[in-house]
Amino acid sequence: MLQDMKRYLEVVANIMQENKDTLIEMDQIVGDGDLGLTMSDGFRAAYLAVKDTDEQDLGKLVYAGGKAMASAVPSTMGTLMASGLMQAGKDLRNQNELTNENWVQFFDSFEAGVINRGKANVGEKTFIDGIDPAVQVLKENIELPLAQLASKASKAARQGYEQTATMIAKHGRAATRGEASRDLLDPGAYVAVLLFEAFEISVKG
Amino acid sequence: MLQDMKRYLEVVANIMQENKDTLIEMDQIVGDGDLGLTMSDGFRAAYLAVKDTDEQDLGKLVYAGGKAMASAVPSTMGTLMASGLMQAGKDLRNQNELTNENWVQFFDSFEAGVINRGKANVGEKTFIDGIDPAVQVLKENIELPLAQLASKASKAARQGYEQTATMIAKHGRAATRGEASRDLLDPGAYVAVLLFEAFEISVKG
Amino acid sequence: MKKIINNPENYLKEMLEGIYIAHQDQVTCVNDDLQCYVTKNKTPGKVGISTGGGSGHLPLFLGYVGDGMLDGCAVGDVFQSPSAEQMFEITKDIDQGAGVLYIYGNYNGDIFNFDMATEMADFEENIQVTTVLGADDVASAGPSAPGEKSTRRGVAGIFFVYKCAGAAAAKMYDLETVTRIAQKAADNVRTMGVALSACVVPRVGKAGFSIEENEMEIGMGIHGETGIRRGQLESADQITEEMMQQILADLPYVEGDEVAVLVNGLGATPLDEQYIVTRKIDAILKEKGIKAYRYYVGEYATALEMSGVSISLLKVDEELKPLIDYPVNTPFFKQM
Amino acid sequence: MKKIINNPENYLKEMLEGIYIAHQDQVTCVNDDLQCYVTKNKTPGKVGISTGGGSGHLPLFLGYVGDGMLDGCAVGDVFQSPSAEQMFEITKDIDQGAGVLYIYGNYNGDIFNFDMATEMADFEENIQVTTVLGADDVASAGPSAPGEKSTRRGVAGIFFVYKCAGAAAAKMYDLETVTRIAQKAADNVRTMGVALSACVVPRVGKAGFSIEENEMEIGMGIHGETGIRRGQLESADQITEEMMQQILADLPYVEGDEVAVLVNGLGATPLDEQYIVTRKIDAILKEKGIKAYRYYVGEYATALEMSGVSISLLKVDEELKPLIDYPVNTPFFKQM
Ligand SMILES: Nc1ncnc2c1ncn2[C@@H]1O[C@H](COP(=O)(O)OP(=O)(O)O)[C@@H](O)[C@H]1O
Ligand SMILES: Nc1ncnc2c1ncn2[C@@H]1O[C@H](COP(=O)(O)OP(=O)(O)O)[C@@H](O)[C@H]1O
Ligand SMILES: [Mg+2]
Ligand SMILES: [Mg+2]
Ligand SMILES: [Mg+2]
Ligand SMILES: [Mg+2]
Repeated sequence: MLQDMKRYLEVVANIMQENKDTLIEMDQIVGDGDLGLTMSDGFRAAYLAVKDTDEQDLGKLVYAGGKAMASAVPSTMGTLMASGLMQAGKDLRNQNELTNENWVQFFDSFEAGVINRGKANVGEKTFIDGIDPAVQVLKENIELPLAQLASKASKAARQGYEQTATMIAKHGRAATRGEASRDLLDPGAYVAVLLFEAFEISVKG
Repeated sequence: MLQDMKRYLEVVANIMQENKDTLIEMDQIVGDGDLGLTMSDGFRAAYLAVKDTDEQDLGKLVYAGGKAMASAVPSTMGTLMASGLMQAGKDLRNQNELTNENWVQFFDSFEAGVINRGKANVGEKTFIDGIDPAVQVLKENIELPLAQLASKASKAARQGYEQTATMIAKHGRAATRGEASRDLLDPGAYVAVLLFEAFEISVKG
Repeated sequence: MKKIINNPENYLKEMLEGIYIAHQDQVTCVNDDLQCYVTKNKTPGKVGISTGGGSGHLPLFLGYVGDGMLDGCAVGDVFQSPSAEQMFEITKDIDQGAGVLYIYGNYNGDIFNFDMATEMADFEENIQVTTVLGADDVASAGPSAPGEKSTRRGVAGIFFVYKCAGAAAAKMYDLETVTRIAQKAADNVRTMGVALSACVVPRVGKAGFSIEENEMEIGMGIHGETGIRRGQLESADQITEEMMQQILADLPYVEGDEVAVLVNGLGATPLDEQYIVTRKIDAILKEKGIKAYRYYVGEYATALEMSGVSISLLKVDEELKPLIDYPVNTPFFKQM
Repeated sequence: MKKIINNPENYLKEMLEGIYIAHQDQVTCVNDDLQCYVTKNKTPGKVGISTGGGSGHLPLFLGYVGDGMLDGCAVGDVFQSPSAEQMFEITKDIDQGAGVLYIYGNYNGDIFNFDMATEMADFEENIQVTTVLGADDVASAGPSAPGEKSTRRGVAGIFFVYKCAGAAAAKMYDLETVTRIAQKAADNVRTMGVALSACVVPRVGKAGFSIEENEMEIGMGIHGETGIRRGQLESADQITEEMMQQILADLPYVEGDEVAVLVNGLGATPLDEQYIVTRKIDAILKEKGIKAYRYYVGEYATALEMSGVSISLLKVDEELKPLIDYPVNTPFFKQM
């Protein structure tokens, strides 16, 4: 049911809205403080672009959400998240159900899209360090009931996020802090945590 | 003795220096707060210009002090005080003693110089309201011993100054406040008070 | 006091040294007195125009010395008049044989000193000098009765007086005509400002007044003089509406008029906000049927690091329009 | 937050409307999208130059669109990149048949979007696009190893890249040459700044950081990014000395070099202080035997109402000098 993807994007939009101030504060420590605004506006735009569509192709639906997000919030994370959605959309072309396989594909492609645009590797204190462990867990546990799968992935994302407090930033504004960036948690990785918390909530029913 | 005029200008310079902050604060209420700086710098410049001169003409000596003040502090009150000194200098040309008559002439001409440049009348809440009553007292009591004369004039200047709290400002920045200026004491009139306090001190010996 | 300065006593001297270094191709000083600022470009037979006033308002006043505008500027210490002797030295330097016009703001200190300088120029050098005062601040006093001297302060609107007079002089009009045109511009310009924060005179070291975080003062002068209303900070549109109402009613500017508009930042207010104000001005003018002939937006007359803006309207006619359009090239202001 | 604005959500739209109103003779937008800002003046066969970036830095970036400089600018929201689609729309509009050069600051968001736009221009329209990044902030990172991408932020020094590339395009050089010259300017410019106070993004409503009353931060970025040293506020001469030391050592600039100098105010710092800094720069250059070819002083790249200044040096040679001297006429910057 494509309804599930719409519902997921709605929960994401809401959770970003709820965490707006947290993201602003986290980003103010390392960057310019815009992350709360871009994530809540951007995922809201993605959701609004698909909310009322009759589109039956899962891929096209997700791609449309990504394009809307790209235009709405062309910031670093905005463009990266848009690139993630657009890549997922391309790879889910011609699908019209949300099987476990397609959910795993969604997050796997999302990560690939972000890496393609941003060229960051695991361990460089970015969003990738939040999403990558979760995607591994999804792939390894694809046979589990969806709610369990989501909750396992969500835990992995949070652990990945917590690991960022041991890394040196190599990308974006935080990178200019060098060694001084080490003790800080990465706000982009926290966005990955929120994406999987939303996944957990949306599949719980 | 021209020494007496040098001494007077020295006491004036010192008293303006001591009252610098008071004048700044008073002027900040009605104007721009520069009065403390201009009066202490200006009368200092006047004193320094005459301090070591061999000039024996009282008028030329006072005039030189006025010109120095005009160049040093060309603010409203700076230029007015300079105009006062310069007029006094013109009118004391060829004198070389400080008799009671010459002291009275000094302050009378000083007032005339200020009025000529600034065109203010008595009762318009300016320096004139401080100096004018004192000059009247000087003229009426010219036969008194100098110390007594100075102390009487000083009291009159202070009374005149206190009267400014009942007047509406017609000149300068304070004038733009209209009726709202009424309850305030005029800082320029306070400068007149200081000029006569300095007179009292300097003739006391 | 949060300033990038050295000893406050050297503020003026060091600032002027910086200016002469950066713009040595265009300006110089008279008799090694840094405060006597003049253009290097003289034109025999041209009316000389001089201004003067306290520092702390850059690009006012000296910034308008250059081709198509002024010939000299006597530079005072922060918020203080320059001296009569300095004005006189400049007058001698810039007299190009056709007399000199003084254009400056309506402040006691400046008047007293320019009056002294006029006497000196007459007596000592026989140079003909005329005077036009900038007295455009609608907030500072009511309009003066006919024949009476204005008690209004001069603020940013003096830019338009310089602009028109400067172009008239560049076109080689005579002293009488240049003076008449300057007076016409002065008579047809009105300004109103709003301040959001105070400024600090370097030698004083602390602000002479304060404005609360949620407050503004409509009509505050560029030295922090009291305005007409202190109140809660309002929206850009509301503030603009209030200022425009007062300006438009004063001349008054009426339907069918054409105006040149100056939106001026007081120092700390970003250009962004000045353009938000511009947008609203344009809407108000359209509504009233007044045509905006040209917009100038930016910092033209500041008050150190004060935040706020002012709006000036100059009513233009067929005589003033080509003067407004005339090119200018000074180190601080250029028009092509 | 003390700003003259309306609803913060409308900040960008209203600011841009004000700009288009005031400068309608020179600039317009593409497809009714206010954020796609282009010059009205096209020259067939000329290389098109586009820039883009977040707002909050006026006159950067859009202020350099006009004769002798840039052809277009994609305008992002405050401190945010514009979108790839907007860049692409501008690219199509300003391509005058000789290809398009993108010059913008070294920020992730901008890079990601300009990269997307480059792909679109290639695939969809077959327009040849080249890119030169401004990465002049010495304080933001060490120099990059040969062949490695710079991790330095782009700040005010990009003005010189625009200036040289803009003049080269106006002289009708081809895309390869204009790109080479832009890269040469980018390679030869270094900047360092100091901040004395914070700034507030309108939609955020409070400062993202604070600087104590007696403090300064050397090397702070124009979005408030951490600099290299926070410390007690020092004198103008000391601050200038420290910044110049770091700049001069970096390229390095050596005896016999000629440099163009940009002294830039960050928004709230009066011009007076910028000239006090200029004076000290000149003394240091003289001492080192480096010749100041030309000074630019004023607000060229701001950070909303931040107070502070930056210094940029461009090493010039016989190829760059006439490009620096080339006239410019944009609504925000003019050179004669
Ligand atoms: N190349 C990259 N790949 C993946 N994530 C990145 C990359 N660069 C930055 N990020 C993420 O982006 C976050 C900051 O996003 P955002 O606030 O939009 O950037 P900025 O405002 O600094 O342009 C960082 O916390 C980091 O997780
Ligand atoms: N025309 C005038 N004649 C005499 N005194 C005047 C006149 N105008 C102003 N003053 C005096 O000058 C004082 C202010 O002097 P000052 O601070 O130098 O002026 P400002 O800074 O406003 O130019 C007033 O308090 C008033 O007493
Ligand atoms: Mg950010
Ligand atoms: Mg005063
Ligand atoms: Mg400024
Ligand atoms: Mg500014």
